[in-house]
Amino acid sequence: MIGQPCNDLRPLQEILDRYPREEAALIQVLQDVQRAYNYLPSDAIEKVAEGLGVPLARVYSVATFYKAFTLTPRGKTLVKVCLGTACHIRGAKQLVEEVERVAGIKPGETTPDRSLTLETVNCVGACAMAPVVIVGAKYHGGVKTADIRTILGSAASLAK
Amino acid sequence: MRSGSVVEAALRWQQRLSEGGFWAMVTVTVDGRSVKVREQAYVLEACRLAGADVPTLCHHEAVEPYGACRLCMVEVTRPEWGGHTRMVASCLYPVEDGLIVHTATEKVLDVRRVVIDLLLARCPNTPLVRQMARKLGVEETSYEKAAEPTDCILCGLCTRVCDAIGPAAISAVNRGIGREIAPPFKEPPPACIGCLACAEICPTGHIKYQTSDTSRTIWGKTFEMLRCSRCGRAYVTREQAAFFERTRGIPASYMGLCDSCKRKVLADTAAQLCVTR
Amino acid sequence: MRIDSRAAFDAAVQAAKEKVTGRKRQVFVCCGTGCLANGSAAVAEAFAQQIAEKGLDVSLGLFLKRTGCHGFCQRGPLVVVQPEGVLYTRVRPLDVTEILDQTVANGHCVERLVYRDPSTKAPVPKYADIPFYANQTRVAMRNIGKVDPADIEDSLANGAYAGLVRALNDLSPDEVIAEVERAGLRGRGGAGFPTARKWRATAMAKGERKFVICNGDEGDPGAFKDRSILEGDPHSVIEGMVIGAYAVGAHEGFVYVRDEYPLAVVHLGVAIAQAREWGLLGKNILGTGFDFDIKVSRGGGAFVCGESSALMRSLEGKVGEPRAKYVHASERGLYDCPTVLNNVETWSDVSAILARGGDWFARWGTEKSKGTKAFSLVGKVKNTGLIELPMGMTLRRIIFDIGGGILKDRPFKAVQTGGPSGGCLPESCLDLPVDYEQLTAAGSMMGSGGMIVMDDRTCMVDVARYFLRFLVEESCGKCVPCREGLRQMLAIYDRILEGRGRPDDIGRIERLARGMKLGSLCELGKSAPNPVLSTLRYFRDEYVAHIERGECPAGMCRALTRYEIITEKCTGCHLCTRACPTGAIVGKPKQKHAIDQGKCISCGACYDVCRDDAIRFGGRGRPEVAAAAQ
Amino acid sequence: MERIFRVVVERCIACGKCELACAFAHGEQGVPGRSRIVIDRRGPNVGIPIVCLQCDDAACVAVCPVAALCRNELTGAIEVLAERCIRCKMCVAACPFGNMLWDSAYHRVAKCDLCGGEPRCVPFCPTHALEYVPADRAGATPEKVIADSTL
Repeated sequence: MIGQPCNDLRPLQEILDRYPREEAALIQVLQDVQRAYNYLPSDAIEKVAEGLGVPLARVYSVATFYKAFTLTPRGKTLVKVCLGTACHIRGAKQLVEEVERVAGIKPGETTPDRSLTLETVNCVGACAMAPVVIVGAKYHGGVKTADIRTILGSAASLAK
Repeated sequence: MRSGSVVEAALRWQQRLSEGGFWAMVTVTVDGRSVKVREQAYVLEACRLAGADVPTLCHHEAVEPYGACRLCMVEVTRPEWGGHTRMVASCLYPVEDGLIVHTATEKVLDVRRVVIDLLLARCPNTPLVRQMARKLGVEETSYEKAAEPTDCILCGLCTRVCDAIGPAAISAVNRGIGREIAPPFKEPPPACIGCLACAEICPTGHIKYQTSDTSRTIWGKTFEMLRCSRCGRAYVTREQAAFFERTRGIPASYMGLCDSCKRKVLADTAAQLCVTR
Repeated sequence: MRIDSRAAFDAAVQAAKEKVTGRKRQVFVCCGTGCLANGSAAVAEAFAQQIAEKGLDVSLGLFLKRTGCHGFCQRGPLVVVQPEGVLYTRVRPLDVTEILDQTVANGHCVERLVYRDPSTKAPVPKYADIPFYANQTRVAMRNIGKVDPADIEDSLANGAYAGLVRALNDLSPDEVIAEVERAGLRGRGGAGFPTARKWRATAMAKGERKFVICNGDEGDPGAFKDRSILEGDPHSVIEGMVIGAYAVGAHEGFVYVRDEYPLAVVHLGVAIAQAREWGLLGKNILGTGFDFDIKVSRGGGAFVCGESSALMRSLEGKVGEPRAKYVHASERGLYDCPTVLNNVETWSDVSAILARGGDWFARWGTEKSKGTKAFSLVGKVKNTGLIELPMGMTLRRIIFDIGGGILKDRPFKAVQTGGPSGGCLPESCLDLPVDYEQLTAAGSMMGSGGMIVMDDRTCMVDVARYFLRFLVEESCGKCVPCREGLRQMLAIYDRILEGRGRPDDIGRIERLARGMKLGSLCELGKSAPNPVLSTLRYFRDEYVAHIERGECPAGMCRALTRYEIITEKCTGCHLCTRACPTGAIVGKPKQKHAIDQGKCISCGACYDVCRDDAIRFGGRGRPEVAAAAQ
Repeated sequence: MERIFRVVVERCIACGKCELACAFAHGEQGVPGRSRIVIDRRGPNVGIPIVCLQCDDAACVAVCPVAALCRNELTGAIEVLAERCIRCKMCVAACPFGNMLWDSAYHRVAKCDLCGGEPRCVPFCPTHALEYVPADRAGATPEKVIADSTL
């Protein structure tokens, strides 16, 4: 079964009440659901389809198309390594490999203890400070391979 | 009406309707032959009327043109463009009066060869793709064959026809090379009514199903059939009949018997009315 | 405070100006995403705290202002002190007291915090003298770094909405379009379609419900000018959209902002609310009876949604799949109604054009490309950041005068413009004036203004692959040439960069590129081959080196590159050992070092730190050759 | 001139020639399709021909989700636009008289479309049970029609 139910739809109802019942609100609603639950629970997706009067298959299609949405819970801390052009030619690839080595996960995966998720993103618009790594809401610029361990800090149960 | 080919019959019928003044007509020149075609038509219909052989994969009269397979590309131009031509998808490009269409220039054939070559790499074992490739002169794909070959060419006909009928039970999921056709969460789709339109419209027969007079299974969902109360034969599922009753206002009483039993009832009525016998 | 007439507007502007003149001394702290990342929030906090403690705001008339991104992010956090006009770089909270005592209190300059010219190392205290800013002409970014985005009065004091007042009161919709036409404004999103022609088509299109859209998707990696405008001066965009709506007769507008720009969404939301409150947006704008409102729509994270028809699908809550544009959006766009869609920078230019007149804007630029263009100058260049220049300035001047030349003075190799739809231009194109026609002729594209500078340590074949991998991830997957073509093109490149290239690969790439360029449904697919074709056109020798000799001239392709230490030149400074991530360098300080080929992953970190040129790299040759040699 | 397809049940001798004519008229390369006219046989030489009544408010046209059944204004018949039909078989289920058939040989729905204005079954009917007469004489009694028939 792809996706996970969350069995607590109260927050979802509050989100739905804020939007008109039309397909145009779909992506904004899913954004709020992603922020509230840190992923898109399967039962929430069904409720959104009902709430907005959009076929479930179309909501599922939107949920899997856009990169902002995930169907499985993400880690408490989200680490994003920017792979924009400026960051790429300043060695972002090595940073991704270092995080893989240190946290033991590949891009798109979450550590077993669900403390950290690694993702790559294709440019966050801070190119003047390439290469950029974002840990949670904190942006880090000009990151070197050696800094990764310090940046991740307590966020992850780091492989020693 | 001896229909040489099904397509021709349909088009001649639409053409006759348009000559009847229902639609305004425009003149389009296809490969030197000028044809009159209704104003709302797309260039593909003009090509067909002019007898030009334009290949298509994701086109079907039942649904809106989609423009995904790019096989129907043609070159269009206008006298006032001074020789400049534009490469467009004929299934989507609206006809204009005085439009000049070339359906088999070297540039057009080259694009079609690249497209069918790419599809051959994706679906190396699909008969329809191999046959179309051979027709365009591509025997073997010049690219890397897919690790797990599939018959699905992602033409979207199945999802579009399902949307057109109404249930909208399946859709294209993921983005880019991970794109595939699937029901929500890859589970049996709750909205599916089992009408098999998706399997019927699929050009490569990729969507599998089983059906009998008792039950029908598709997308991993099993349906109970609506059986004739006399002879037990069935054509549609219960969900399908209920759906059409709800959306198209066809009373369930019309669907109680199969067609041959209904003809018998009609014959009985006619027999009672018969004057001399 | 609601403005419902021209007189009320003038009064409001007057009041706003008085408030500003009252501030004899001002401290501007940059709070754009870049500087925030470097900790400018803490710096602003420290300033606020100390100003309050020392009561400086009363005694000195001092005012602290959080502004948008000055564009010089790499040197952030940036602080500007007015009226002296001094720019301080890399300011930390503990420097605040010194700045307050020295510069604010008695006008002395804090030497160590001042910008130093990268080549001459001479201090350049004045904001206006720094070459990075001196050569710029800012139109779309006129208020960025000067106004507080969260305070509408600050924008009003700097001339905001003057263009709107003129448009609504003095000009008819056609005259507004004529003004934009006189300015010669063309779309700043990348294609350069004449804005006036687009507006006129929408104005004439039938349909009473029309839309105006601002495209803030800016998916091009390496471009962040839209972010800076949306974060730093949202009112210029709002004003532009209201003017556009008036010109085409639309009453509903959307700003589509990227999912990766959360701060822009916040600042835009605040600005829209204030604009409504002040009667500059929403019902009965400025008392002229014209209604127009704007909704902010957050993108879902898809580069393809930068394409106009995909963006409209996304606004409709659908999957971002482009539609064939055989019928233009000006006739059937959002919800099949006539729609005008322009880029953030274009809207910001519109508000300046209406305020200062079309001729004022047309003074800059070349014969066909008028006005100024914002670029994000990034990559291997000393001064990275946001610059806005008149069209027609040469690439050489941009990179070397404004950009301060190549990092560590390495040799220049290429500059990439236009993002994944653009191309890489070599040294021979450096004297090209930058405008739509010249860049397209050279095989690249203006695009959204990303300008990524590359030095000799960048492998052009790897750059082409980088864009292919980006596009494979971002392609919507609808049409065959793009979805399947990109996958196969990437497979060929992966082979080449592992030394398994075949002689006919270049021919196959060119044929596939032509098929994609002609066959794809939307601009993403049609322009996807541009990076490939431009690197093939200008750097074909690198492809030949990879394919035939299994060698990467830039030494960046790990599978093909072998690093060795030249023992006679090695001074034993031990720098390389520390830089090596896998501990592959053997040797004690002051002794000759050597690389253990077993552990070496050819990442090149040692080569980058070695100051004595004691490390060299060479091709490993094609795998079968290398295997035979072992 | 509007013509009506008239069935005079009394004359039918259930010889089945009309069924054969219809099957081959709608077949290709000699492979017969399914006959759109079906004789309900009730004893030797007694049959009732059942064929589509081309209803004005047709259930088949109403149920078709893709408008593949359209009335041909010239012949008055409802025709199947095979290009458009998605074979969901709803029309087969919905036709109250069972005159919408499933032709498994050609894997398509089959219905009487009056052969585009020249019904093939009429010339083969030995007893003129099937006629395609001008609309104004459709009501005439059978004998009168035979007297001045121009067939």
